[in-house]
Amino acid sequence: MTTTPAPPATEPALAVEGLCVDLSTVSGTVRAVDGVSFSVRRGRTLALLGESGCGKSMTALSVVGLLDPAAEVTAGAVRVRGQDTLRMSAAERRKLAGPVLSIVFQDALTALNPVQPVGRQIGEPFRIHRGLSRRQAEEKAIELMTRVGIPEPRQRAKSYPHQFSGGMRQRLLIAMAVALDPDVLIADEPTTALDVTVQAQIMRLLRDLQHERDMAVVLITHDLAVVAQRADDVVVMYAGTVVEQGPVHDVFTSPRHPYTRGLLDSVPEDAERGRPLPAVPGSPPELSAVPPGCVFQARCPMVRERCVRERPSLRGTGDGRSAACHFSEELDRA
Amino acid sequence: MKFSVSPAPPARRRRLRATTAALLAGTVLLSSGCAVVGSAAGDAGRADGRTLRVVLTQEPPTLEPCEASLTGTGVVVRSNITEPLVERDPDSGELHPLLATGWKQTGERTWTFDTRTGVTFHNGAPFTARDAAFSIDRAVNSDLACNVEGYVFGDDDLEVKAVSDTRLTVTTEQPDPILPLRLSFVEIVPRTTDPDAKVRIPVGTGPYAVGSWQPGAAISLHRHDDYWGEAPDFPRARYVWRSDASVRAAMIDKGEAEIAVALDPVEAEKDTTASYPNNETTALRLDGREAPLDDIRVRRAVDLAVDREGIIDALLGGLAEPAGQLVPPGVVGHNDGIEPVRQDVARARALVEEAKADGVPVGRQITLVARNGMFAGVSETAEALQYQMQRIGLNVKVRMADTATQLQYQLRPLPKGVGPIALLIMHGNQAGDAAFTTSQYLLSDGPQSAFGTEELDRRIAGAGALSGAERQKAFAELLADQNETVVQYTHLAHMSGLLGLSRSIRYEPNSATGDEMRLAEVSPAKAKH
Amino acid sequence: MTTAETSAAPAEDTAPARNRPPRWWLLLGRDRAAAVAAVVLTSVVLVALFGRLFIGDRAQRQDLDASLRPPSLGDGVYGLLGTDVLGRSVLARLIDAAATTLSVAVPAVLCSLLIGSAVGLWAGYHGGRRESVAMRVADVILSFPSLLIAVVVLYVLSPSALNIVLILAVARIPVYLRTSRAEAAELRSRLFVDAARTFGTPGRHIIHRHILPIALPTLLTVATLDFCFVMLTESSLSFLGIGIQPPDVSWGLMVAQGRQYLQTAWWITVLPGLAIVLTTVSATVLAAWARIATDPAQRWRLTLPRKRRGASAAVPPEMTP
Amino acid sequence: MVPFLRKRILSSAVPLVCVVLGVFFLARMTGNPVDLYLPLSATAEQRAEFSAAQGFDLSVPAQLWNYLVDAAQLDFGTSLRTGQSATEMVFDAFPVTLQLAGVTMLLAITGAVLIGSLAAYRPNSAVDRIASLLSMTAASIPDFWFAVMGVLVFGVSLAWLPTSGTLGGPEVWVLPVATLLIRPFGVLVQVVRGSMVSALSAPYVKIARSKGATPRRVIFGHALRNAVTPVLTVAGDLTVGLVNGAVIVETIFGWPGIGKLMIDSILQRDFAVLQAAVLLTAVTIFALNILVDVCHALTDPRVRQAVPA
Repeated sequence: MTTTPAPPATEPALAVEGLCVDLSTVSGTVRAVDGVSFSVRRGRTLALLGESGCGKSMTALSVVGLLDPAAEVTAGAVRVRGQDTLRMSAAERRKLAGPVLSIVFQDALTALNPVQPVGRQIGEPFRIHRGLSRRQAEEKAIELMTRVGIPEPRQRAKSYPHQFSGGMRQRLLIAMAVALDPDVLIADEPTTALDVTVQAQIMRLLRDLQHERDMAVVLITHDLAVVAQRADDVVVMYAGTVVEQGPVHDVFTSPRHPYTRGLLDSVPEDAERGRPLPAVPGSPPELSAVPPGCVFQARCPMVRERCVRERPSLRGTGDGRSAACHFSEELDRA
Repeated sequence: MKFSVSPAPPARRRRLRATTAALLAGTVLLSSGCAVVGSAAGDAGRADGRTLRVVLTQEPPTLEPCEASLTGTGVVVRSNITEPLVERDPDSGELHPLLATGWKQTGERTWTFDTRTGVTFHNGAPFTARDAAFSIDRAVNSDLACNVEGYVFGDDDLEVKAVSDTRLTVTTEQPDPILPLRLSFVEIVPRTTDPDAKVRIPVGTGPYAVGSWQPGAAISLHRHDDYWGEAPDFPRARYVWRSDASVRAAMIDKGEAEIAVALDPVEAEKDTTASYPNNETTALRLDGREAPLDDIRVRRAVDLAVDREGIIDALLGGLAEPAGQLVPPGVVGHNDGIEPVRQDVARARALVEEAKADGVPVGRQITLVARNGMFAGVSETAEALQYQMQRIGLNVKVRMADTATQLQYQLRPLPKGVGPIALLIMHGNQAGDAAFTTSQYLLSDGPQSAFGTEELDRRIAGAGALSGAERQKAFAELLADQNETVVQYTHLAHMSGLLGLSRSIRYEPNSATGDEMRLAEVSPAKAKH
Repeated sequence: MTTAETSAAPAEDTAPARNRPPRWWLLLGRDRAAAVAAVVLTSVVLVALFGRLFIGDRAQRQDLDASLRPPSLGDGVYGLLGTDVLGRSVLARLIDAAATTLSVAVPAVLCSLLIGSAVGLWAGYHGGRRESVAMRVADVILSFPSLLIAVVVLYVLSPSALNIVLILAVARIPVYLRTSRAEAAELRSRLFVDAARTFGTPGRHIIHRHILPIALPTLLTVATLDFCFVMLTESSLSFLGIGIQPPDVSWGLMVAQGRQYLQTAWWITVLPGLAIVLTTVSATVLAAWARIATDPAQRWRLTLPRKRRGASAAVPPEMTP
Repeated sequence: MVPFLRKRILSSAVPLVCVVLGVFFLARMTGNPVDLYLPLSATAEQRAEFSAAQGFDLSVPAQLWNYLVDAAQLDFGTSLRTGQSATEMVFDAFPVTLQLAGVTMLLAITGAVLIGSLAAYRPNSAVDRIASLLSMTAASIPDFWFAVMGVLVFGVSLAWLPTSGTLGGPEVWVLPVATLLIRPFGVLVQVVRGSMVSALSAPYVKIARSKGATPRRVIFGHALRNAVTPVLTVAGDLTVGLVNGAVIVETIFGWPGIGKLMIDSILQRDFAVLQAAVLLTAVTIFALNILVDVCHALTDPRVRQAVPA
């Protein structure tokens, strides 16, 4: 059903270039996402890391075209299979939704239609894109449910979302998202609402499915541990901009942005999972009041006069890494 | 009627009018030519020129002839479906033979009636004196609790005997000089009618027979081919009912009906309406037992405060006449010398001030009770009265009541503990004689009177014993006296009814039209050629 | 562990100004219809409160000679909208009626809102027998046609404004009772209510602090619709002759009394009808606006630039077929 | 579903008895009808006779006992006004109102779902604004005023429709149904719009779109069924409220329905008919409420599951 062939493994499955998203508020229009770029290849996992409101979810929603009407993409490109989805017609985009791009949300209860049996919802992609009959789609759904570990899938296919536990619902949502073997799976905080043991199970399931289906995964999270364990590359976002990106191991061992550094420093060695910590003193700026210079200046321990005057651009720093700080070398040396 | 949901109360009776004055030319114009054919269809059937369509205010509760003294029933049944032995001319008040050809008093308590021959019922059976005897017996002496029994006969039974096929005798317990008048209310039905239960659809001798009754929708009549008298012009008639006056008027405008009863005065200027004095008189009955109305100056002030002409012109479409007494012209006892009181606010105010100075609590709240649907414009009239009374320094509140509630205020025993009441009443003199009015409304303990004086009671008793010109003079004087010394009533107006009549027909309404609408008197209008 | 959250509560990415809700007048300014509605409603309330101070007895002053004068500029301020059949100034009566109408509608709605939602929340929160008893009572009230009860009671107890308020309030209680019971029943099983219960918070505190705020927007929307219902029912009662009694006057009474003059004097009945329509439409518009403005998940609708409102909306551009 | 129905029906029994008792006592509070049914000039003896014949001379509890004994044998008495059996009168009038209300609600719901969805699809668009304004206006027009206007404009001036009445083709239905329709329709459009707007912004709609579902599939396959619950509740309440509208419509257009019958029997103190009519209406309203609950259960699995509890 797809119009273009899957890209070779060396080509990125998803490339976001200079994405800008404006948000209308009562007090005026603000830029919620400002020039975000990243790319991810099949089989690889990219983590979008940042605090709430940093624009990571909005980036993800722009990629799959599910932004609220209050938000609008004003610049940039989202390339899959060599095409820019932002310049496609609605019908063309619908053809990509499912077989190429797919998304898993955080709150599985509201993300599943409460009045439809889950089997039908999971089978729906097959009916939309493959033109299967309702019965055939249901069979496919049962296969998927088996795969994601739902016990007694044939009976459970007729149940409704409220009859499942939180973890099971998340599995159902994942089953639906991977139904058509998408090139790219975007997972928007997929485990936030779950308790710790279930979180681990879901992350394992995601990893297994990724390997099995050779998908590119974009993992949106604020959990450093998840990033460290699961991701290959990381993009750290702050106030709508990318402040640092690169391979997870490199970035975490030697951060080149004071914000990343602050995040990492705040993690005690024997940190207990799930305990919220004040990572960096202060809070991010209101989007309507982002300063002209460096976005992080207000909280930066090494802020200087230049930071107030001039916004640092995201510069390559070698080894496939980049950072948006005038003084990243100082951090590297430290 | 304006407040259309409250239907005309069943308690409103057909009136025995012995009026002498012919207010209207009662000539029925005979028709020729074809009727104007309207285009619109409606509930009342298509305008085909052969069906007379009449729109009433409410569905008749029943067509049982012994209930024909109910307005809702009588307007359909009387003289159309069934007929009595004797009928009253609504204009002259004289009795005319109908199913009886003659009658005379043959004993102190006995009357003898000769019945007409050659009359057949709708079911084909011939009418005989036995049928008449049966009908009177059934209406008056049975356990049916017929309305007509309570209405004209009281508690006494009649002894009825058919002497032969054409003659019957009626014997009363007490001598009764007006028995023929009473019997004009008894509609004649065949002997085969159920004597133990009321019927809904009667068989009679009238010019029309009931074809069908679709409950809630329509009653259809068709011409009785073997009718003994002159055949009516319209072969069929059809009754429907709408409680909203504006809808009834609209049906005439649209051509969905030929006759509509009880239109609003707003419609009076149209040439498709005809007004007729309906012998009703409206007045405000002041309860003189309660302060401040117990002071005659206050009552007189109320009388002076009312702007009768203004109310009639603005609210009643100019269709009524200002009244100064409870009986309209034509009734025995009507006083031609009484002028309706003219509004004089200054004098009224002065009277109230005077009473106030003497310690009368003029600030006490007076409740003005009126009944929804009593006549078109009643609530505005009540508002006008309230305002006019308030303007002279009284404290008045209006209460619009439904029929049952208003009757509690109107009939003895009067309600207690409700404060001073000014009750808006509408009175139709039924006997054509002021004695009926005075005994009900003016006696200190009259069933519909709030108070009176011993002097007036004595004069009423005295007048009732007189006859002829003396009687007229005595009643006329005592009516004037009530206005001078008692002032229980603030008279408003002698009222009129308003009928909607399609241009395609000719009909002259008379004072009985509201109770007995004779379809045989309706004829198609002459078509213009 | 390890979280980049600075605040414990997860906030929405789409709500930038999450620390404080935007000023309400800014939101009002963003919705032109709501702004107009607010102006209309404010003027109606002002007229109802203070109008009588200016008109004196003008609303009652009759002049049978000036009956049914059409609206004109020549008869001074009070002749502007014509006169009714008793020659009273329609303008003065509209002003006078505003106060009566609101003094019937507002207490009636408030009474039923307060009683209905209090009982409903209590029943829904506690459940069990209390819930079934409350619901059966609601069933009984609902199964009496309210207009007929009004007719019976008003004829028996005399039709005063107070009785009308009482009847309308009682007749509408079940609506709030059911709505709030449903909300409370759903919320009582939620986590935060459970938590509060575990800490030994008394039931009425939980209802007041946790359940009421969530149920309130729905209840207020119902109340606005009811405001309209109450005015119309009062008008129907006047049609049946048992509404507000003269010399008091309400818009409903004016419409009912004027309807027979529809063909000859339209202004008597059309103008008060217009007043009813304007007031209720304004109330509904404002309620819809308030509902959006107080709901953080919906507030963005008001923040759309006007040019894009018509084009896009709940469903983004690619959703349009 | 069966135990659910049984439970609902059983739980309606007590309120029904309350309704019967309530209307009995309320009716008695309005006074003895004797004045209405006898001529003003009737004698005291005749009044006493009438009261005795109708049982009004008994104490109220005794009257109630007689009524209940008769009612248990399905005898609801005889009309004072027409002499017919009250049951017969009520069953004659009931179908008229039922048909009127049925047609009205059918049209109101269909129209409201179509227009409300259309408006909700693009909130704040011109279509939405116009639909909302018109529906709000419709919901705030006094029904009797609309009826009288309709008669004058469409019945008389334009002569497109009959002014009133029940006999004739479909055209006689237009004005009564339109009058009865305006308020439920206006309210329902707003309710449908509101619940469709929130359904369309729910996360499961986003997920459906992320699966590549077409707008039609999103609206009719996902959103509409979720939006239907509040619509059903309000539609149920509005249907109950139609009895009020029926009083006005039947009065103006001369339809012999239960609304007019009830108001007439109140004004005429025709207790037997009033009691029978209110009882039948109450039973219908209870049945309607149960029907709404069943519809809830059919459309929402969460309700269905909660039922046995």
